[in-house]
Amino acid sequence: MNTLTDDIPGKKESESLWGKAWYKFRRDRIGMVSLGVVIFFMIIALGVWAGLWGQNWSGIEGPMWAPPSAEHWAGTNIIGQDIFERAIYSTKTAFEVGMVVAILSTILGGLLGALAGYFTNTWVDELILWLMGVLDSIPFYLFVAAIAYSLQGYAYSMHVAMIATFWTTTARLVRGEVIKLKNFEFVEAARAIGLPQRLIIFRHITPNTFHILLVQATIVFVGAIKSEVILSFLGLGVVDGVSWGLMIAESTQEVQAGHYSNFITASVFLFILVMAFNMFSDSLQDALDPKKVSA
Amino acid sequence: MTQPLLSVKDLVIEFSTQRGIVRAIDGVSFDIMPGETLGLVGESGCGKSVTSLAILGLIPSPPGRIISGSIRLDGRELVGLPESEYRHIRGKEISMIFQEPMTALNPVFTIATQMTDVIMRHQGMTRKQARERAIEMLSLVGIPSPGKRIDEYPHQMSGGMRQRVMIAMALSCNPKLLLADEPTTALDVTTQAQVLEQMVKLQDEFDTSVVLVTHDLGVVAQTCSRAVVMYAGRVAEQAPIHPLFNHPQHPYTEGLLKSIPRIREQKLDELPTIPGTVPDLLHLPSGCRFVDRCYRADDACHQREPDLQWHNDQAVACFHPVGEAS
Amino acid sequence: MSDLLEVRNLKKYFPIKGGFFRHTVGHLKAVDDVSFSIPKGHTFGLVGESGCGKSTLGRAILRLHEPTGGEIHLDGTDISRLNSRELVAHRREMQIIFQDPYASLSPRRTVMQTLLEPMEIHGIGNPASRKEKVLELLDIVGMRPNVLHRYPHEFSGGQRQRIGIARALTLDPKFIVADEAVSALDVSVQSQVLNLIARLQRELGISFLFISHDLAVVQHISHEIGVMYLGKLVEVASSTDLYRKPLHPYTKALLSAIPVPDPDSKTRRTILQGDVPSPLNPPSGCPFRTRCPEAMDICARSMPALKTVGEGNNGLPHQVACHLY
Amino acid sequence: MEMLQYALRKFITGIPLIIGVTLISFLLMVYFGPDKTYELVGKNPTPEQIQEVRHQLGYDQPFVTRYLEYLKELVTFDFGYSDSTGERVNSILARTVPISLALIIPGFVLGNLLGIALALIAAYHRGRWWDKFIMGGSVVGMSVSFLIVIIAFQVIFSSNDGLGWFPVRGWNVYDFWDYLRYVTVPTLATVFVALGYNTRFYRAVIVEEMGRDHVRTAKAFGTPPGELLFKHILKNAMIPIITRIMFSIPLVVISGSLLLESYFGIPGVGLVTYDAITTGDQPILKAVVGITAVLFVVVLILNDIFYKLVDPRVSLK
Amino acid sequence: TDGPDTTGMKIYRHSLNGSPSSLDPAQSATLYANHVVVNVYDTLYAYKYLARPYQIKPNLAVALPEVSDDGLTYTIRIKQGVEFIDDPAFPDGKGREVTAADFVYSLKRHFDPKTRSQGSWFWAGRIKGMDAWKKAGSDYDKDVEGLKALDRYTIQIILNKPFPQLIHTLTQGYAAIVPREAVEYYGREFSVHPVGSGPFKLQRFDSVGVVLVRNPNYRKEPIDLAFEGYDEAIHGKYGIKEIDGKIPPLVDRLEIHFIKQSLSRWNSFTKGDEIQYAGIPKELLDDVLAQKQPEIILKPEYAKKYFMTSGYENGFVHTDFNMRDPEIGYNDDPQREKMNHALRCAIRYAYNWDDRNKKFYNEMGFIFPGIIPPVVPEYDPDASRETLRHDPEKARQLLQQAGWTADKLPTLTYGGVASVDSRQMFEQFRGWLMKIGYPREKVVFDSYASFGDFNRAVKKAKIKIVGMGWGLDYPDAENTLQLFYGPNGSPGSNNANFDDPEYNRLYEKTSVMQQSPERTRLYRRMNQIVLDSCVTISGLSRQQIFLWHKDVVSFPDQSIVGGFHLKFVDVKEAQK
Ligand SMILES: Nc1ncnc2c1ncn2[C@@H]1O[C@H](COP(=O)(O)OP(=O)(O)OP(=O)(O)O)[C@@H](O)[C@H]1O
Ligand SMILES: Nc1ncnc2c1ncn2[C@@H]1O[C@H](COP(=O)(O)OP(=O)(O)OP(=O)(O)O)[C@@H](O)[C@H]1O
Ligand SMILES: [Mg+2]
Ligand SMILES: [Mg+2]
Ligand code: NI
Repeated sequence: MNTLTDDIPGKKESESLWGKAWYKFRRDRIGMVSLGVVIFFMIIALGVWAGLWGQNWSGIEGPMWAPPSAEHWAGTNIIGQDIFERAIYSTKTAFEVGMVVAILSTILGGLLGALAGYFTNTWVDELILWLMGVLDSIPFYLFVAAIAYSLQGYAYSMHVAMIATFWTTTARLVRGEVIKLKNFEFVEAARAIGLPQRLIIFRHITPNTFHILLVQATIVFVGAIKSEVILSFLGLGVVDGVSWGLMIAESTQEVQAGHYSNFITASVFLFILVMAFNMFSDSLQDALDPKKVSA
Repeated sequence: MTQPLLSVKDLVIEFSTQRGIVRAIDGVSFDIMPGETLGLVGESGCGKSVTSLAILGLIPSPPGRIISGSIRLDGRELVGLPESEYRHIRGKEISMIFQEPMTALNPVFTIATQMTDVIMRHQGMTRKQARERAIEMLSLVGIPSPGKRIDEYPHQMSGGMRQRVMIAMALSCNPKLLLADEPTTALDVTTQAQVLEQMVKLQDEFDTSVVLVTHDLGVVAQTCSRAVVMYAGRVAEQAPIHPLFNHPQHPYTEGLLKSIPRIREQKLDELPTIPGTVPDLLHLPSGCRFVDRCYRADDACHQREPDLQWHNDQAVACFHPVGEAS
Repeated sequence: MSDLLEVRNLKKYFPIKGGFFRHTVGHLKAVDDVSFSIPKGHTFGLVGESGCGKSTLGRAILRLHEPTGGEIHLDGTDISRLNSRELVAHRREMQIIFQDPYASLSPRRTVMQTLLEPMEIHGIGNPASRKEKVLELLDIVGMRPNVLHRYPHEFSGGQRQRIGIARALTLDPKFIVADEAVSALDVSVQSQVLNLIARLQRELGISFLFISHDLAVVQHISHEIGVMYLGKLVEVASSTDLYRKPLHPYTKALLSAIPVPDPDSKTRRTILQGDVPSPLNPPSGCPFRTRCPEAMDICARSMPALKTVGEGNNGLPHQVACHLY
Repeated sequence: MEMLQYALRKFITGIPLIIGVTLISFLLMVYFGPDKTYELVGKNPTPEQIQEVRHQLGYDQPFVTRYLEYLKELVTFDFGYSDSTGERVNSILARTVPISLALIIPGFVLGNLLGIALALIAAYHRGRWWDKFIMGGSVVGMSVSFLIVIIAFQVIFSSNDGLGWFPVRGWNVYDFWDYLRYVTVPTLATVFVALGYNTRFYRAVIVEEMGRDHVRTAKAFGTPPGELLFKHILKNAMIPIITRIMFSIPLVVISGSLLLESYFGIPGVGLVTYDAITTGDQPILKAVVGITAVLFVVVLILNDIFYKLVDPRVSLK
Repeated sequence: TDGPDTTGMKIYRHSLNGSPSSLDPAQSATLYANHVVVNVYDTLYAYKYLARPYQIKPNLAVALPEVSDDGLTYTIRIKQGVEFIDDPAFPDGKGREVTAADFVYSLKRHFDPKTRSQGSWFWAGRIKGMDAWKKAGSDYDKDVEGLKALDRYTIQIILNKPFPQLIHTLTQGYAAIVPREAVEYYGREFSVHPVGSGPFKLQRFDSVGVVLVRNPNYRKEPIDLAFEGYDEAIHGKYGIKEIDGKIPPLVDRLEIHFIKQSLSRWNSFTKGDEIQYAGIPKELLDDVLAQKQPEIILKPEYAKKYFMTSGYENGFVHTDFNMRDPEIGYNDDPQREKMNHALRCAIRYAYNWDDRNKKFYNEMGFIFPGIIPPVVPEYDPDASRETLRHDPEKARQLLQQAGWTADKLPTLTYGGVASVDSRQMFEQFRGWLMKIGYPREKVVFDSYASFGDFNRAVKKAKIKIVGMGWGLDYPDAENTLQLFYGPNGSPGSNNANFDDPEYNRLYEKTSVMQQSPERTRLYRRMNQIVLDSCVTISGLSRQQIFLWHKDVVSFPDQSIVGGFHLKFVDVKEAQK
């Protein structure tokens, strides 16, 4: 009497949504190339971190403003430091800033966004919305400056400030998505079996916002790197070490005097990474778009 | 013999998706006579909407593409017609009503704006004349105090009313052909009955041909004169309404008819079913598309796809039609 | 025959916020004073137009919505008075199957995780026995074990609906609410699922509250049917009685509006005029009077109570709320 | 009337936001901000003198007193005198805000208008060559740092090494012609950078809108492409567009553009604000933060009212 | 265009690389503020336009002060008939006459806490009765014994002990004469509404510049070039001669643009008439100059268009060790204190003055040992240059001898305001230290986003190594020697917190002495004490180059006081 079948159509490719997304992503040529570039930069950063290269960014090696040569690929800066070496080391700084800010602000945004979305119309939501509104309306520079002062000399003050301001966008997106999701029947089903709210939120709802978080993290990553450039220019940025922002800040006076090396090297590094990351982020978004995944 | 108003011949439509090329319509042919109501039935995903969109030249492209076949309206070929010319056919000669009354109307314009725009465009009237015409149409579809309601926004109306507005709008330019893509699926039974009745009445009045797309055989039985049963992108059976319901020839039609829950004097212990599910268009079985679910299938069915065979005015795509010894 | 579920004067009002300080200015009476009971092993069908409060009623019984008033007795316990901890324990006894096969399964959890979760939460059995139970359930709903590690999106609507049913069964409930469980399915699949539900009920003796807007479906599966209109039950009768001898004008209209898949059918159709009134400001007296072809003066003045007007062939009373009777 | 009542209620509910913003900012300023004292003491101060300056600045008052004082200032709209120049804060703002607005508005307007125009073109040709070209361009625009653009544009357009068409810096504006001369290069830089983000955002909005059912309906009734795009799609897309534009207004009005002002030597409010931040000029900061917060709440209200104007479904309740 | 109604006006457009925040004389701590203050207010004395070394001349005063024999009582007479500009602050809107009481009031203001004076340290503890007056509540109606107007035009100052530099302090912006009416009328906004009796009056002031216009009622005193120190050999080529006998101010409108970015400033300067005066950005020096040493010569294409002068600044840059920090300065443990001394000296040997000069001062700075810069008469050209020697080998040796190893070395915090330059200077410094084996992680840049915060850290003695610059207020080495006087320790001006008994004693002794060979000898002895203690790495006086358009008649100077030359600036053509 049981005439039911369970032929699953089209199950060849992969089992999970992530698998599908990866499958889709792999076919996106621009996405793959940009991912390649990002990975290349990441390897550079890891190498610096592991001490393989880019170590001699602070030593005074050459003369002032030496032109590019076999010894100094991108020449030297005013105090005789090797520009290429500094640009390489800055890759690490950029990833450090980007990673720390992206990961932490995504976690914070995801968490608070989920709570706000799940508890809409309660004080929890009101409170979180209030906090977001407040943080969004404080001028960014005041915030960064204040935190930079409050954590004087602490190497991560810039990071803290960026996290504190960047998480709100993520949280708003996640909140919207969670509001949508919590009206789905599977949430009600979870309640019907007596699942505690904590598990409903974190086991059933938040996993469905991971695609947003992932894409948002890449966007924040780029935002962090770009903000670092401006903050460093204003003297609120990286405390120790060197970054592209600092290099550009150093070079702003030199450019019109015809010393382009510092400016170009840092700008090109920055531009390529940011561009690759933007394109990667776009492709990732396409690949993870649930509308498109289920097609 | 009269000329068909619309004639669809060997239509093939493909969609390119991430997973591969989907042939959503694979050699569909049917004719519509003037004044006739043709039902287009079949389960979800069998290609009903795509077919009707193709007639209006609205297949989203990309990803969709008409690969081959022809669609003729009054003898005029529509496939490959440039947009600028197609525009003058849409709304004027062929109109369409969509399934979702909630979203098919533009939420930010009043009913008046949306209707008069259409009428002015196709009938060359002034806005004032167009407005009068629109009010007249609204009262025809049974909207109370149309002069007032015409200035409302869609969200201020109920689903049934919106659907009636759609019908009024669709008929306002006296089209020759009305495509109705599941016009009542989203409505309650009582509202559905109201809307359908209204539609039939107006169709008589305007002498319009109608293609009624639906998955509800009950609706077809009560409104259509002829029906096309589709299965997975192909026509399974095509017949006037009486033979179709009384003597279905395709096993799929037969199964479909049987498995519809209906109010019965004597309750059945178990409803008859068609086993299995509709195949994925990307992974069709070889041979007949219905072969996996067919109780009459044999080797031949696994090897070849049956073509549509005409017997009088009834056509079926099956090697072993019901009624033949299997 | 004893009643497994007894609902008395159940009410569910949603507050309407408004005014300067967004305080409650009124109530939307989604379920207004509804009473009925379901014997063990029976199916109670609930029909009515969209928005009339069917789902709200189902959910209020399971306390997925907190009821505004009334009592719900399930197997002797008053569900409406349980505190949240006791409620969790009682959730084992009542479950729900949802309408939307796409939205009702957690998209990022495998079938296995979905089916194991209820037992884990309630601490039933050990991992091995749970697994066994899951396999058994899959067999009951007619799926093969190789689906266990797949995700919902890899299944068709009918298959998902079966997984949903299996989930509802994991805790061996006595009572299940099936909220439009087959409405979203294609006809050919709909009957498969309906057969499955009917079989489960026969074999496991579970009581069902079967919600649908499709009278034909309800008639097929239910022992007894309630017709709802604007938050109120307007007619309750055994399924055969209701079809043979509908009393309430609304039920009549509903029945005649069903499109019959038979071109020769000659039923006279009662086409209702007008639209369902908004539950935000329901008409005075009988809520149906605005569309009722047989409305009388009294209908505007008083709301008719649900009263028994006779007994059907299988011993179930026929109740109707109409001034005509 | 309904509008007015709504606005009033919204404003009242906005008060916690204003309190939050001012409280947190003020906390940051007072406890974590720079200490103005040490800018004001001379080269060879004594501890007593330092104490005197702190007293003059009110730093020795308890926090609560100072915060209440701040709220009073906000309500009376009188923020006292700058701790640096001694000028009235109100007259500083009255002097600098118009300049910042004059500086920013052309770029802001052009950036948004061009963004929408390009987005329409890209969305209309979705998936085709034009779309790819515009979107490629916008990724490039998004990837270049504003700082780099400013430096490059100044060298290219203004300096004698480049084209030398415009003044290098300054804001000597007495007539419209002056204004054009001074505003062009900053505007070009702003537009260049904003265009990337705007185009992308607006395209996404428009594409989403194009996929809606009612657009298909309009097409099915023979609506010509222009009308479809500009009437049906654009009006529906207005909500996210308005939101984006509205919410950038408070920051533009009050924060100006620090980078532009400092690079082009323009005496706008951005520079004043930034200097106030880094030197801890609290009266100015209090004014800027307070006004920003109030503006935010106003924008919130205006935004809802615009919604209402654009979309009849939105009710103000 | 320069706004409405400038046709026919003579306009001079000056530029500065920074901006003043306040125009209140009591707060005119910066060069930038002085540029405006001395041009809108009068001071009793001023420096002569052209005479170098600087010479003081009477300005509002009639003559140099009469000083009593004990050096304690000064009597100064001022000119009659000088009037403040018309201003609503005065009862009838008409400017009234400047009197001796105005000077008394102006100086008393410094001792009123409400004034937030930054210059009171010049006179603190020196004027008889002033401290008591302040303690009693700074009531202007009460008299101060040491500061009185004897009559309408006579001022008397009585000192507690001799203060030979007093007359210099009276040339400063701090000592400018303000009317009490204006101070009271404008209150806090007095700082942006200057009301003075100087050659110009203020028209506009914001963060990017000031506009001053001629004060039509300025006293008519024709220029006597010979008196101002004109020397044909030096000044002849600039065409200054033609202003002889003219009555200042010579221009109708004086604009001072504040431009921090040096390249921006340069582009503006070379563009045309946007600004008519600028320095040369260090990045462009090689492009603009044909020769740097020994004489600075412009390339012909620039020489054609611009005039140039140059000179050493009245001040110097140095790097101090914070002696209050036990890890590098004084320590209770004498052994450790010795080690710290060695460490400081080693760092001084690691310091490469030539490199610094080359990279940050265009190889044009003047390097000298100690704290007496070349612009003061006490400078010793024959002093030993050992302490300026860059010798990493010696440094390493010193460290080794004192028992320092890489892991024992303390972490050095090098403080600075976050700016590209200070950061690069730090990196250069760290580079040198790394060369003597100092681990990179142990040399840390302590950056502060504002001068105020940096200053706070310095005044609280929190930073180990501080890079500093000192601009002389007046050309007397006393002004730099006080930087190492023990009682001036933080929060005072002695940032190194140097506290040496002998030095302190000598300072106290010399501070009351008039200039003499004996005083010079003692000054040099004090210099030696500082050098021997290795408390500072010092010093370098920066070369300054000034460029101006050839249609401007000027001899710029911004070393001392700042801007006092502007009233003598003339332009050849009026605005068309
Ligand atoms: N935009 C599209 N992109 C890709 N595939 C599409 C698209 N539109 C339709 N299809 C394919 O065409 C097939 C037929 O779709 P169609 O919408 O015509 O079904 P239908 O019969 O109208 O079903 P329903 O009853 O659900 O409306 C579907 O299986 C789908 O895979
Ligand atoms: N959470 C809620 N808040 C406020 N009103 C609600 C809520 N849920 C339902 N309602 C209202 O209660 C009424 C009954 O809704 P319910 O979902 O029970 O109807 P239904 O009969 O199940 O309709 P359908 O057939 O469309 O599922 C509706 O008018 C609905 O708008
Ligand atoms: Mg369809
Ligand atoms: Mg429901
Ligand atoms: Ni027949």
